[in-house]
Order: sequence, then structure tokens, then C-alpha cells
Amino acid sequence: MKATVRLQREPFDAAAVTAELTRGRTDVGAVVTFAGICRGDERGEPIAALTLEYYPGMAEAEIERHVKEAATRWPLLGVTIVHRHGRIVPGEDIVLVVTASSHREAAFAAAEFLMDYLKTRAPFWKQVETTSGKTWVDATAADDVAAARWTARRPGREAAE
Amino acid sequence: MKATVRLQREPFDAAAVTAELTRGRTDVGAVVTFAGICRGDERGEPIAALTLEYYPGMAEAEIERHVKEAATRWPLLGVTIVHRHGRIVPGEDIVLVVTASSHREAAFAAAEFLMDYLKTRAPFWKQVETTSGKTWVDATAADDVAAARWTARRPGREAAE
Amino acid sequence: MTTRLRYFAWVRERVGKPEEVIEAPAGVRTVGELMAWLASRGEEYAHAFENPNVIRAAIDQRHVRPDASIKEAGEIAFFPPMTGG
Amino acid sequence: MTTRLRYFAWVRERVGKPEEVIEAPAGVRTVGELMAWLASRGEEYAHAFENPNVIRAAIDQRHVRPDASIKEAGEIAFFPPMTGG
Repeated sequence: MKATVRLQREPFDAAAVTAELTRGRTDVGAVVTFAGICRGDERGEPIAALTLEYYPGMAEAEIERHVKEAATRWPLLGVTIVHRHGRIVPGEDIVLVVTASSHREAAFAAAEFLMDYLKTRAPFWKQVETTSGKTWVDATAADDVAAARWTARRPGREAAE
Repeated sequence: MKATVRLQREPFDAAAVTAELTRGRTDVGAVVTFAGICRGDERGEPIAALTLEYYPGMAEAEIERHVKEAATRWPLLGVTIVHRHGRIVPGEDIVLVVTASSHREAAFAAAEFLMDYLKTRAPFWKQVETTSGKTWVDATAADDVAAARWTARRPGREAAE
Repeated sequence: MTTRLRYFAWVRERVGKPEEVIEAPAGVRTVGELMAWLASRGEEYAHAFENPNVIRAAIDQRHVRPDASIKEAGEIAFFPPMTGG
Repeated sequence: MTTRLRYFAWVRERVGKPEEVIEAPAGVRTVGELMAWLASRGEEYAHAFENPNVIRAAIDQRHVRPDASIKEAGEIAFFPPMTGG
């Protein structure tokens, strides 16, 4: 399986990243792309920008571990993850997850699994910039519930793993 | 909600189609794109091409009804579906489903729902071209099971609906 | 009563035409009965409708079941299970 | 034993520095005990670690629970729940 993980400050071209994964091959039948985009509001309040802090080294390692985990769960042909850090303004992409498989079920499931894990386990922290200042975004219980779907299927896994 | 359904013989530019849905707006936080691609093999045998026949009029109506249904189930900001017909060679896109929402859960669920329905309810028929001739692709039980997930949640719906 | 029939995919290939206008006997009231009557119209129809359980139908471009009435039908289509997407 | 500590997001802001090297007393054996000891080191630490239940930790860049031993740790990080993606 072709796996690519990129953490970068710069904006990226989602179409070009997706094309990289399928170019010149005819075994891929399904590609699922998730783009997480900076909205102009956060919980109702207009925002000027997001700033993403991350833990260099750990972030790459965590994401790569989860890509490998996805590849053991589903028959994937390729995965690409790009996650930005630094300042991001509304309308810009924050994260891109692309999964390729022969069939759609695997591509969909792996993309959801990876997004749920990025939201709850990858060491990134979002700060929103509004007219009233900068505040850290709270983690949501909904994201924890979404991530728990995947561990519930593998009883015995260490909770902090 | 912005809904676009296009049935066409010509190849399409998935990136341009996806960009149309989000350009100039800052309420979209999540975009899920599914691309169904013509593989170079069908159940193990190499193929030269697929030919898709469809029922003009009914295909558009069926897809539009399911897009509306998706919009009643999830808080969507936009949906675009492009489905090709005619002759398609390995490596080319067959179908594209793009869903946009404020949050990822709705975008993922709607894209999966629409793909399951396209596979089992939209009046399209695939024929594969191999060195030994042309044969119609059989419907798979797995696709019916996938589509049944969505009706199981709404008891009382007419089975043929 | 005349009705327009349309055939797709291998149903079309077996019947040998994409569409036709027919006049069904008065006793033919449902989609299932129409398939049985069509199967009696000749070898190509018998082949197309030899296993009616696998054939799907639409009346005026909406999916229907075999027990659907054809009374108000303007256009009835027969085709194999769909394989799009 | 000296250990390198790293802080992220509001833990970093409250402590007032992104990292430091500390020497924890011999009785401090787990991540939870280390947080309690850090909280006693001054006002900024007390503020950062006032609610240890919401603080996550990693040892050598792997998530760990509060009962994890810090004995072999080269680098210990403290941060709020993650909000990436």
C-alpha cells in the first residue's frame, strides 16, 4: 500500500494530491476524499482565522501508526493524509484524507476511521481568532464518541493506545 | 441546499466539480468526495472497457429524488452527482458524488447513502468488454445489503420505493 | 388499452428491440401478469422473461413491484437489477 | 533523574514556556504524580495543572495514561485534549 503523510504550513492542492494516488494505475475502483475546511464561524461566532499548533515528531508518528492500522483493517491500495499547521483563514483547507481501494466500502470506512482518529488522537490543537481575542477550541464529546466506534470493535485494546 | 445532478457521456474533471460546490463560501466545514473508477479487471478477468446503458429520464429523476431524501436526513449544504454513460476505459472515472456540510458526519453519511442507492436503485447497467466478448455485470448481493442499511432505519417504507 | 414498453440491458437484447407499443388482453392487470403474457409471445420473449423473479419493472419511470397495477400506466419498462455507480 | 518536559496549547501558555528540563523527586513515579508535583511548583504551574483530569500526556511521543511509569521516560509532554482534523 502506498502511504503518504505530510504535515505542512502551506496550503495544498487537494485535486493534485488525490490525482497522485491513482495516476497510472487501474486497480483502484474507489477513491474517497475528505477535506476539512476552515469555516467562517466557530459555534456561532464569526472567526478571523484558526491557528493550529502541533507536536512535531509525535504528530507524524501518530498519523503514520493510524494509517498502518487502517491498512490492517481494510484492503487499501493507497492512503494520503495532508494536515496543515499554523494560521489558516476561512475557506482554506485544514486537512485532507484520501483513501483508495478496489471497492467503496473499504475506502469509505478507512477515511472515516482516519478522520475520527485525527480529531481525537493526533496531537494538534486549534485556536480561534475572533474580534474578542484568541481562544483554544474545546474537544467535543461527539468526536470522542465517533472515535470510540472503532475501538469498540477490538475489545482488549489499551484505552490510552 | 445546492443540488446538481449531471448524466453525461464525456469524462469530467472531479477537482473542478468539487471546487464548484465550495467556491466563495465559508459555511462548509467538510467535503466528502467519492470517485468510482473503471478498474482494469472485473472479478479477476482483465477488461478492455465498460459500457454503461441507462434509462434517460428515469435515471435523472431517481437520482434527484435520492439527493432530496439525503437532504431531509442530514444537514447538507450541497450535493453534486455526476454519472457517466456510454463506453468507459480502465482508469477513467464512472461516477462522482460530492457532499458538503458544516460537519463531517453528515457529509460522510450522505455520500455513502447516495452511493449505495446509485449502485442498487438508479437505472444504469454495466456491460464489460473482454477479449472473450461482452457480458452484462450481475448485481451483487453485497450492494443490496449495503443499501438495506438505510431503509432498515425507516420501517414502513414500501419495499419497491 | 395500448401501452408503451421499454426494455433495457439484456432484456432489450433478448427481446431484440428497445421499445414497442402493445395492446395487452383485458385479463392482464399487473406487472407480473404482463410479464407472463409477454413470455407467451414468442421465443425471444420467452427467453427474456424466462425468470421473471430477476426482472425489475418501472411504471412511468418509478420502480414498482410485480403486483403493481398497470391500469394507469403510460410507459412500462423491464430491465435486470441495476448495476450503476 | 532529569527529564525533558514539553507543553502544548494552553498548558504551554499557562506554564509560560514550551519546554524545560526538570529533576523530579524520587517519590514521583507516575505521570499523575508528576502532574501533582508540578502543580506545587508555583502559581503558573498550579494554574496549568489545576484540573489534571483534562490534561493528556505522552511519554516519548506516545499517548499514556496517568498511571504510566515515568521511569524510562526521555521526554514527557502535557497538553489539552486534541482538536485536530
